[in-house]
Amino acid sequence: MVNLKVDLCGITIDNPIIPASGIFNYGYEFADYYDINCLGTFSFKGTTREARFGNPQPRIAEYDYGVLNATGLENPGVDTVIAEELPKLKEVFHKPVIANISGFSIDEYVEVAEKMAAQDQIGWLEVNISCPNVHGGGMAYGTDADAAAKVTKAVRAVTKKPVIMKLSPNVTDITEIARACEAEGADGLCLINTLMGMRIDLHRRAPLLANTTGGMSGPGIFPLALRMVYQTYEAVKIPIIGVGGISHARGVIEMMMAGATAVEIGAANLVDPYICPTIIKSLPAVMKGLRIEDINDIIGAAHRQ
Amino acid sequence: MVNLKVDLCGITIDNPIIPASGIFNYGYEFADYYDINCLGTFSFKGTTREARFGNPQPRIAEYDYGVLNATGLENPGVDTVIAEELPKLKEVFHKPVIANISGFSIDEYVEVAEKMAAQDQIGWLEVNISCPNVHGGGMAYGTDADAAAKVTKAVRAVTKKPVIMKLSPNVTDITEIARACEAEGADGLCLINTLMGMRIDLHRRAPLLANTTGGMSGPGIFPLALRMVYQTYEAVKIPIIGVGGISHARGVIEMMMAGATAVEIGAANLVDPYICPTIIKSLPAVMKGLRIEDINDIIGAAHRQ
Amino acid sequence: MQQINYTIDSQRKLTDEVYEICLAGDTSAITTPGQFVNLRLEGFYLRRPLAVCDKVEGHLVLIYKTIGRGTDALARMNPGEKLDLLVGLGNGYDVNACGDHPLLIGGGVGGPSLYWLATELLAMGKDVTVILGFTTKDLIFYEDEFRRTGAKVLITTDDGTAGTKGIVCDALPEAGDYDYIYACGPVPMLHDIYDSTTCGGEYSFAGRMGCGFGACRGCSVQTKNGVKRICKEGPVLLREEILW
Amino acid sequence: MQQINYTIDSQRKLTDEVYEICLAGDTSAITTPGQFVNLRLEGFYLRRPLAVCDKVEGHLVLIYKTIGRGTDALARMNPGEKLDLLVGLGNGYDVNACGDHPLLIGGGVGGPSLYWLATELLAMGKDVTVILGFTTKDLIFYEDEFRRTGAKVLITTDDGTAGTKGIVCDALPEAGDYDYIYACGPVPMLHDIYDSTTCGGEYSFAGRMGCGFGACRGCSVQTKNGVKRICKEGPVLLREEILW
Ligand SMILES: Cc1cc2nc3c(=O)[nH]c(=O)nc-3n(C[C@H](O)[C@H](O)[C@H](O)COP(=O)(O)OP(=O)(O)OC[C@H]3O[C@@H](n4cnc5c(N)ncnc54)[C@H](O)[C@@H]3O)c2cc1C
Ligand SMILES: Cc1cc2nc3c(=O)[nH]c(=O)nc-3n(C[C@H](O)[C@H](O)[C@H](O)COP(=O)(O)OP(=O)(O)OC[C@H]3O[C@@H](n4cnc5c(N)ncnc54)[C@H](O)[C@@H]3O)c2cc1C
Ligand SMILES: Cc1cc2nc3c(=O)[nH]c(=O)nc-3n(C[C@H](O)[C@H](O)[C@H](O)COP(=O)(O)O)c2cc1C
Ligand SMILES: Cc1cc2nc3c(=O)[nH]c(=O)nc-3n(C[C@H](O)[C@H](O)[C@H](O)COP(=O)(O)O)c2cc1C
Ligand code: FES
Ligand code: FES
Repeated sequence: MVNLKVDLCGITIDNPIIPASGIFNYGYEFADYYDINCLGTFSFKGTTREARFGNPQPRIAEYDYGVLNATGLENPGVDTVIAEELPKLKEVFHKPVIANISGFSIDEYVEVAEKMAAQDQIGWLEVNISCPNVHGGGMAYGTDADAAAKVTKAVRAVTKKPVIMKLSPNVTDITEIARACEAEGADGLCLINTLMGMRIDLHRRAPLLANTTGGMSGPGIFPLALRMVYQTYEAVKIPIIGVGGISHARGVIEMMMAGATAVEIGAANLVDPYICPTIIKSLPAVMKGLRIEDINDIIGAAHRQ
Repeated sequence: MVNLKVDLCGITIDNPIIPASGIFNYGYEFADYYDINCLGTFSFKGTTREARFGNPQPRIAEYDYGVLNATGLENPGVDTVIAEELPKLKEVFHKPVIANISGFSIDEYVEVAEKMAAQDQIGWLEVNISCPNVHGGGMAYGTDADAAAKVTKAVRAVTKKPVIMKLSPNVTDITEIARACEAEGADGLCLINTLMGMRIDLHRRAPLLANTTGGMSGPGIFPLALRMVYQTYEAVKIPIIGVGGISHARGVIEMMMAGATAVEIGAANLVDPYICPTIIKSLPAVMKGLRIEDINDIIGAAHRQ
Repeated sequence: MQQINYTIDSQRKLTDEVYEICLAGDTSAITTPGQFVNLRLEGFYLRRPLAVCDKVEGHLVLIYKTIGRGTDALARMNPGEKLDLLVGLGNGYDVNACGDHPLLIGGGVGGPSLYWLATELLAMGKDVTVILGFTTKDLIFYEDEFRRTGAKVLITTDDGTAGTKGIVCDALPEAGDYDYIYACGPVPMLHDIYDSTTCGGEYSFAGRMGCGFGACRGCSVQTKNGVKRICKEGPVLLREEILW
Repeated sequence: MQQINYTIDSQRKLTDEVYEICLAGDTSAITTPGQFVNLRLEGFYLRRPLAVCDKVEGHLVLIYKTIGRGTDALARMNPGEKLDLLVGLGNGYDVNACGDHPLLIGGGVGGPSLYWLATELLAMGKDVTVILGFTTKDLIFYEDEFRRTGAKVLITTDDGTAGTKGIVCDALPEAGDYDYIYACGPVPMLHDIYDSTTCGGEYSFAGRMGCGFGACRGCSVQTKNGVKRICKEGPVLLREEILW
């Protein structure tokens, strides 16, 4: 038997497969398809202080190799998530879950973090400083090392639970942001969020998305995400969750060889709701084919030559 | 009959289809497949002062939706290009051509630009400040607005021919670099160069490319290139050549609606050597289907709503 | 909600751009008229949503218009080929909400989503009237199929080449008495029906989907009862909750 | 250089991982043994290069090993299906360079690139010896085909289960007189031949390709005569120009 267990910032998870924030809602929809307790854990939809509708419609577009979304952090607000969503989640998921949080000010990040961290069900805080689809918040914190450091420091101060900073790929040097987060006490990093892209409707001669631009995800961004994880692994000591375009077991292994301790899977869940259990089931055979006994052995393996 | 002619920095080209630098060598290989005079023009392989072998092998990798290259600016050096390649090119191509030039110092850019600009065959200088595969030059100039401005200014000073700055997508804000180039007298911009990515060989547990990272191109990067062209169109007044992931007439039109005056086509030529003439032939019908009479009418059309 | 592989039984061209596709496979997860399926096409990243037109045990009928590259590719598929569908998506129409005189109104490819509904309502003994709107005579489809159910069928065409000249609402006077409306079609048509009528009803909306099963919040809209996902709490909204 | 659509005539499994594929189509652009083709596979971005094993007017034979997802996909293709090939790529072997006693050495799937060469040299009246190296008996292929040309064929296996035990160079003593070498196989094998022999020769190299027709400089290598593109000035290099 191969070993799939990994340690994610002090909490052992059964396998490194984690549905990414924003494509898994609060888990129940997938619980209709399969027992979601097979997952390492999952990251729920980004939560802000107040309820948000997000961006106007249309907010989904497509390219040949993935999706563009401009959802804009639709969520019912932290209090409702705690009062309504978490209790429902408890019925179908019995492991610690990742709370993905976002904000438009440092105060907001802090307040949401504090409230979320107080919930037993929450294992980790994943602090999204990289949403390309909201203005005046989100990515603004993720494209500037000082701002990223400030958010990290402020969130760090209000919780002992692991703080994972989710970084944006829309930057000149992701390692600079990564180092700034590590220096302020981040326990882990998650990268990448979506890449800013767009599509145009040829008939209407206008952007397809009401928000003009949207975040690209899916297999088209995989080599970019892989490169950023690889570079960041050399720049920091804290664990990295690798995310971006993964859709099969080989992609998981490639991302872990680049330096990821675990991986998140986003867009692929939209087109194949069973993608995560499928990957979990196929990992042992793929690992055996590559002579991998313990998945921990390959974390960062591509750096060792 | 639809009109395909566009004005690229003062020179009218028969159509906006331009094979990109680095995948068209000096044109003769394609002249074996078809009469390359059907092209608007083309951009030849990046030229430096001295001959360069480029990076060690392997320097090509693949992802599902494109190629990664770490060629590293292999070229015979500017003097040999002028003495040997341009005379051969003259026999098969009778239009002004784009000289793509690169350097590891401002002096080098200037020297190569001056020599190239003195050649009658050269219509435009395309100054590559965005090669992600060389160290200490290339992209270092393209990820910093001051450095980009300095290169532009220096090259501008030595020629009256149109100077087109080729920008890197590996930046937080491409419009900042674009504005810096425009301010120093660039006549046009070309974007994007390749996105830095990587792949890992799962069996060897090591990067596939000897250079570790390589530049991603091909259809996977199209929505990103489109977004950058769209944003840059709003930031500058000079014409833009749009490049990145185009492989059909619809992509040409989408890129032009985003703001491109002409487009370059890179990776697609590697897999289908006839891609450019195929697109040129299919453009009129696709345009008619979209009620476009004159291709100039759609340049930047997506901004007009 | 379930993922099922179907086999194409047949494809039939109904008009220049509209096709009927019949599929064989497990239909047990499809419970309510007005639900939709989300189908995967080779070479396209996102699935394509289509309303269920009809279902009988083990057989499914969909009707689609070729408006883009995905539906074009679907039209080129042949009997015997497989299709991967997510089925049982969306809330569907509530057949118990109407009185004895339901009025069903469909515009273009919105019509088919009412077909199974019509047969269900008729089976319940209701007196069903259907208005189907088209741009012109040549683009009419499924008129006979609807007539054969036993419903009263009214046709409108924009140019008057068949039925009542005008839009669907222009046929309202001929519809006789009705106590409830089930409508599916383009948003301007739905809005028009809303404005031209006063009785209660259910309106089915389309919209761009990410997942189609409630996970991505790509399709959300504002309603008087808060945010609803078109794919999950919709596509059918109650008249009283719609915010235009 | 030309782009041609071929039809698959047949596929045949030669060993566990090696397949022979026969194609029908215009072969006029394929001029020289040792040239290669670059084939496009649905679902893969770059083309895959394969050496020409044999060509007769209108028919082409390729031999490939399934080492990855592309070659796996090729192995699943069926007779009648189409393949888009760029043909006539690379310089090929110079049949006029050798004396009367050419020695051909192939390792693994390097062997096939020598097959057409052997038939050409034999047709020119030369006395052809071929050494084919394999890891073990079960992985031997094309031994009979080579024998049927009339060439003298020597086999080596790493484990001695067939022919001479060892690597290809271990069969050199049995090869008799030879005045020129044509070799194709993995780089360590080529290097070994280079070190173990002194006569002139041509060595065919493989390498990762972008385009396969000289446009991208993805495949360039340094030689004593300057930079050469494996796909254009290669894949065959002269012994005297090789830089290891
Ligand atoms: C719940 C629901 C039910 C539907 N039922 C039917 C039906 O029964 N018959 C029918 O002909 N059409 C129906 N549609 C519309 C149908 O989904 C689109 O016409 C189809 O997806 C277009 O795909 P394409 O690849 O041809 O077009 P493209 O324009 O190439 O599609 C690109 C993307 O846009 C989406 N898209 C394009 N047009 C629409 C649209 N009008 N609505 C939603 N998404 C769109 C596609 O799904 C895809 O993600 C329905 C839509 C929804 C949301
Ligand atoms: C001039 C030339 C002639 C060749 N002739 C033959 C032949 O006759 N028979 C045969 O079995 N093989 C031959 N090869 C090797 C063959 O091209 C590769 O085995 C094949 O491309 C692997 O594709 P894949 O998708 O299965 O593997 P993957 O590993 O999935 O391929 C990924 C990428 O790497 C490239 N690649 C992988 N391995 C190699 C390799 N060893 N050499 C070059 N590129 C590689 C692929 O082309 C592709 O671009 C030749 C290579 C070259 C350059
Ligand atoms: C529809 C959608 C919504 C998303 N919402 C969030 C979010 O709320 N918070 C967040 O941190 N990331 C969000 N993301 C980004 C994903 O978590 C992930 O980082 C990204 O999609 C790249 O992974 P992928 O290529 O596997 O999809 C969202 C992505 C998509 C497609
Ligand atoms: C093999 C290869 C070599 C390249 N060499 C150069 C170069 O020398 N100079 C340059 O400015 N861009 C170079 N590029 C970048 C392309 O010109 C183009 O900007 C990029 O590939 C994106 O376009 P595409 O997606 O159509 O390929 C190269 C790209 C490839 C794939
Ligand atoms: S389409 Fe994903 S929630 Fe509706
Ligand atoms: S593979 Fe492109 S030049 Fe050789």
